[in-house]
Amino acid sequence: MADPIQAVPTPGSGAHAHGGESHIASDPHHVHVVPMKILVGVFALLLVLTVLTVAVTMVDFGRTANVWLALGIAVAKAAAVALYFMHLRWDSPFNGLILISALFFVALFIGVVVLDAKEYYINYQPPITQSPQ
Amino acid sequence: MAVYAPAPGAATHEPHPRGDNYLTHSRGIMSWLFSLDHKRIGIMYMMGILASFFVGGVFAVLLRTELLTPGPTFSSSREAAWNFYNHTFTLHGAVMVFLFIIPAIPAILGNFVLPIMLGAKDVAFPRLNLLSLWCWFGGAIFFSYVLLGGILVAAGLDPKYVPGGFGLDTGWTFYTPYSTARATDGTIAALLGVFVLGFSSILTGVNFIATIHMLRPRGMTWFRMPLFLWALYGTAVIQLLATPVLAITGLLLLAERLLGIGIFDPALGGDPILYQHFFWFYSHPAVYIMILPAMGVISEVISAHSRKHIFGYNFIAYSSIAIALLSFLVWGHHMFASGQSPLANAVFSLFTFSVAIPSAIKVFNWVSTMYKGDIRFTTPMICAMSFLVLFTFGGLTGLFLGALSNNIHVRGTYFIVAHFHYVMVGSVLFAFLAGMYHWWPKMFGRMTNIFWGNVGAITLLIGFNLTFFIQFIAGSLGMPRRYATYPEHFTIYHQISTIGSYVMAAGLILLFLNLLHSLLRGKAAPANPWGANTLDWHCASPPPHDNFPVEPVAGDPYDMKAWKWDEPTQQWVLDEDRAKTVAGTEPTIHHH
Amino acid sequence: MLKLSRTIAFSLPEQASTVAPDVDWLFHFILWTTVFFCILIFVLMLVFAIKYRHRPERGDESPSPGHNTALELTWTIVPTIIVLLIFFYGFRGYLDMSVVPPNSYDIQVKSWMWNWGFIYPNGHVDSELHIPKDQPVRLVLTSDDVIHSFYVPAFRIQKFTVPGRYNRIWVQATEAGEFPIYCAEYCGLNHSEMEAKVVVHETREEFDRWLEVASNPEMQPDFHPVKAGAQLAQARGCLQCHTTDGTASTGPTWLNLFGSQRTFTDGTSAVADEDYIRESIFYPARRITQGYPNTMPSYLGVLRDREVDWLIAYLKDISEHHQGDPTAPAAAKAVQAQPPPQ
Amino acid sequence: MSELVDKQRAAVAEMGDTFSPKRDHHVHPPHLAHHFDTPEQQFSSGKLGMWAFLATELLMFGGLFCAYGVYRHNHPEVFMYAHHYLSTFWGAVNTVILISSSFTMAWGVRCAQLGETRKLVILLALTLLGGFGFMIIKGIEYAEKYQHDVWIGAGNMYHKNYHGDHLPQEPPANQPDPTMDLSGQRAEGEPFASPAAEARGAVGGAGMAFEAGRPVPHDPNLPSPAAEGPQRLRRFGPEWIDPHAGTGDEARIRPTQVIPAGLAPDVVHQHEMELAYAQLPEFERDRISTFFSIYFVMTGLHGIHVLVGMGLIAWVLFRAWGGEFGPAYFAPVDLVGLYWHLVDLIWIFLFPLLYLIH
Repeated sequence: MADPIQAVPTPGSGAHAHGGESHIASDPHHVHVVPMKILVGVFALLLVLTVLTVAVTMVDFGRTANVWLALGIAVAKAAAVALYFMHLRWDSPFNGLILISALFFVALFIGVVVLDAKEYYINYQPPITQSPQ
Repeated sequence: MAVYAPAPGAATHEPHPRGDNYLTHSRGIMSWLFSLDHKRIGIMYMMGILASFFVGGVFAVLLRTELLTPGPTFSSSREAAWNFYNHTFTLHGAVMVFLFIIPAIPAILGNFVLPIMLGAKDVAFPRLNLLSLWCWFGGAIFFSYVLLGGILVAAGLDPKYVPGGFGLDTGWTFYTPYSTARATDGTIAALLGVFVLGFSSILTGVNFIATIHMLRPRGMTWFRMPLFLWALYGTAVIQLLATPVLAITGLLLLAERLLGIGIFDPALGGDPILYQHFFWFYSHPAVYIMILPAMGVISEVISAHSRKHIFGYNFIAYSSIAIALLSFLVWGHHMFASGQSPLANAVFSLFTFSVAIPSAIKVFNWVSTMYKGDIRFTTPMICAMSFLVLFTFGGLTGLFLGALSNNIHVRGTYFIVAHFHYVMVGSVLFAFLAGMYHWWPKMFGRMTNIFWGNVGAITLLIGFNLTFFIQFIAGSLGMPRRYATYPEHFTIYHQISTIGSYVMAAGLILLFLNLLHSLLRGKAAPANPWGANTLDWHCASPPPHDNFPVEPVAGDPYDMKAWKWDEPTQQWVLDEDRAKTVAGTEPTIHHH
Repeated sequence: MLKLSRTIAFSLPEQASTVAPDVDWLFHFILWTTVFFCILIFVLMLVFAIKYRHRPERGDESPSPGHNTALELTWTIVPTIIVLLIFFYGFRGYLDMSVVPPNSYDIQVKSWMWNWGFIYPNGHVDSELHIPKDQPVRLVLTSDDVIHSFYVPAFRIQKFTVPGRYNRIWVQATEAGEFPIYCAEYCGLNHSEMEAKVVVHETREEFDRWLEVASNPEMQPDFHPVKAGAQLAQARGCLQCHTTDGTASTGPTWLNLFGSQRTFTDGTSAVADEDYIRESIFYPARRITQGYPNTMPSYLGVLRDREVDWLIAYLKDISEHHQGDPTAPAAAKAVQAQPPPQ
Repeated sequence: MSELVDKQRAAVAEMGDTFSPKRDHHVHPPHLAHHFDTPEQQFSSGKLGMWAFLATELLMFGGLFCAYGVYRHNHPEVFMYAHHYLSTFWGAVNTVILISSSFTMAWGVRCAQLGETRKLVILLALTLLGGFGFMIIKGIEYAEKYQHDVWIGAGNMYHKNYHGDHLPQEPPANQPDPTMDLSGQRAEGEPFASPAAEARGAVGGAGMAFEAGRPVPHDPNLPSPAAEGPQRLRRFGPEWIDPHAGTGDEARIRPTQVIPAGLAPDVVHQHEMELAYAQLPEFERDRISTFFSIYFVMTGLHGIHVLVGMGLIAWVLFRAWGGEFGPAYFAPVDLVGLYWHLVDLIWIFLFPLLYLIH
């Protein structure tokens, strides 16, 4: 839950403080412009990580290790995109909360189902087919 | 996309004289179909949803009649009779769940009431709102197609003339592999319908969350929000997080059926239990999409018609959110007998019980709200009290099903049928009716006839218990559900149940005729017929096109004393001074 | 009398398994909890409704509490304790159901639309579940087509039969007698007729005797190869694909099949004699009758030679191309007449 | 305060309908809907709404990742084997393309905020171009797979109900025409009908009908596959064809061709493939088609999102061309940007999970 006060818009003051067109043209303080430096930096980082993720598959760290490594890199890339390209870093924290909770529920879903996945084929037997001889 | 920043030039109807209301301020069918007014959208939802409720009800009566005797009732051949029954109970379930119960309260009452209660001019994204209405109708069209095809084929039309399939005999749960390998092709159309309806639900959720966050006027802090809004907020959260999984489940099921992708169909190496996980991850929270708004309505109605401040506001508010979140941790309790690991079963059983607690909190608080009240036996109040009875019983019988060892015995029997009808139908339906009768004057500016309303409600209550209480007994004796025929010694239960269903139908007809009557003959309603203090009662009935000419200032929503009964005018009038003192100050209700 | 008592009492089916008493105890515990709270809520509600109903003469100055933390905590904590208790007993009971005792007797349960098949350790397939009393029996469940649910109310046990996997439950009967088996998961057209019965034998010896006789029809007093063949066709599911009334199904009908001229997918043809029947039971894929799919499984190593002989005898009996021996028909027709095992 | 109220009264008095332009011009800045009070409020509402919607997108793909997780968890060897059919090269190229377009999008938002319309238009165009590039490469990948019968569901040569429908008329040289051992079942046709087709016949049918695709007797006491002797051990290579083809049900589900040439330029040698295939347990081989089903469903759904995103970008591009955006109003650019980044974000996970299995 976002902090009530923060979440309550104050429309009166809104229209009050800078009513009409005038303020619109002037700098909109609710906007954060991402510096070019950061954009380029993030872009470079993403490219590097892409190369890295391909590279690590060439090396064998053991099956599970490789999976987690690949996922780790993917998470890092995703975080970079979300924080900087998607402005989350400067955005209202509640939007971040939405993303986090969405990921939490995805994790919950996958977690529980995969936790139980072993049950499914633990006693699997191939369908027996005829032997034409 | 345009909805984020509605551009000018979207005017859909003529300018109009002042002083009229949302019903009259513009004319013509187009002014409705393309209206961005949340109130009109709510009304259009009402028409569609009530229509599908009627269809679902007809199916209910038909299938109960089929069960009047163990043998075939409607047709001479057993096969035809069983087929008829299977299609009927499936369509009854699918129509009622997807087209009626899930959207009923959020889409009708939520759309109409939420912005007014909040003190806003509209929902955050009016166009998205309209889109979700269209999505609903889109989904409804798919179902109508399935329905029509089924009827035509039953009437002897050659199935090959019904492209995309006819009828639906999978049960509303679409369990694989039956739905992928065996059932009629109506499954395909139905799944598309479910998919589209899912979008309607998601868009509504997005809208409500954004509205409640961004459009609260001065003074409307989180803890001055009426509890109905808290409930809708919780509902929206579930709609957002659960419905997409239903969408993807539907897509995978379609792909499985049309292409044979081998994810759910064991014949191709798929896993039917995985499907059940997918399905229930949505469909259990969906149960709370149904019941949460109902609880919200009850909070409003009981407090308003007892003329009494709601008891334990914070606990009710928090319990709504708690239920919304916990509802995601319990889906596995639909699969206790499916071969899920005992560990998972134990965990799911535990969480299932945890949901019982916030529900119990709510019930106790509602009852305490009546304490020292000034109770009016209006139709909404009668419905709300019926809700208390049915929800208490429905909820408590959930304990049998939550308990693992008992669940194994009663799952898949009439016990579970009775249980979820008490919760999903008994409770939600009565809450829905309570809400309809509570806000009807606001919607149409007409009062309803209290006497006939109460008669209808009580008839419905009796009929309901007649129909479903007996099913608990049949179920605990081991009468499996979805049976077109049954062992002789269960006949008596089924007959009582069937008679009950007729009584229910009578009660419902009475209730809706009464609403119709009020439209035509009902006496004009004042702005605040109940003397309630939530903002929706501060604007005229019916509300003007943009709700509040002057932005309202929110006070304590349950401060009934703010309204005094004025003998000469026979109306509730706002006690200005008191309203002022409360407004703008922090609500006193939550520090204790 | 029993019927009457059932129709009026909120009761449970007869207890016929070791787990049933626990389940029922918990059931009644929850039942009385429910009754208590329902009455509590209803009474409070009605009392308030009547006591505080609107009366014009009474002004609305009555002080009305909006909150009471002590109360809130009470009705948060008390229900918590109760549900935790219920969870505990429910879980304990469930463990008893799912942990199979080591010395249990294995029977495999097969389900298909809309029949049950029970496969005993000696390979005998029967349409009824027979188990000895006071002996833990492990049931290994699977399905051939869609999901079904094996449900025996008297035993308080239920489990899905899922295609592509095996589910397990166990039961130890405490009562001799016959109890109904239902399918409790919707499985299509005749779901409601997918019933079978479980027969609990008083002693292990009695059960073994039954199994021996059942798996060796010769030992039955009124044994006749034609009748045995008919029963076999029933129990082994032959009649799922082969009709005996002349209508075509997944496989060719058996009526008048024996001795008839068969044409195969490879263009060749032959008369359906004993050799052909035998071959198509053991090596179905070798010669496929035209117009029929190559889906019949091989019964090599499944059917014993004399069982095949009985089937052939049965086929002869229902074929006009072969003048069967006069003693047979009555017996066979009798078997044919009876509906599939319920 | 009262002056504010008067202002609002005036506004209301002017109000025609919800979005009547003349109303907007009187009391509101352009693009400000009547039910919002300030552009800030409207803008943050839009963002909140968009994020809520993105959350639903995540949950939707979550379902697919769940299916992926379960099958990879249960059949690791299959995933190991089958992912060789995917071209790491193309996957990597697509990743770079998508990241770049994400970058240009973010840059575009910046330009919109600063009112640099011309740059904005160019950057949006570049982003759109990236989208096209991505889809074209996906198209190439799909086309190659389709030609070689590595297709979704029953169109996959490892699929039980495989018909060989998608085979090119002229089978590539050095590969025998797989239809040779399919002819047998082609003549019969019926038993290998898709589940849907089967269903029509089978509603109310008997149990055995279910195994039309693959017969299973009611009795499990048959000799196990291992015990059945050598004819079940199959080599995997172009030059060898099963003598029993057409007799059993398996000839039709066994591919007789190697990895389609050019599908996986960087990795696979036929030798490895043979080993990999031979190492697969008999029944696991039937799961290979599942991998491709998951691959096509995931990338397909993602592709649809890319197309939608491209549509939106085109729309924004059009409006940007008209010079609608500037510091005061750039919500559409920002929100479409969010959506586009999400599409990128999902691909960031798809790439390693599908192409880079080790």
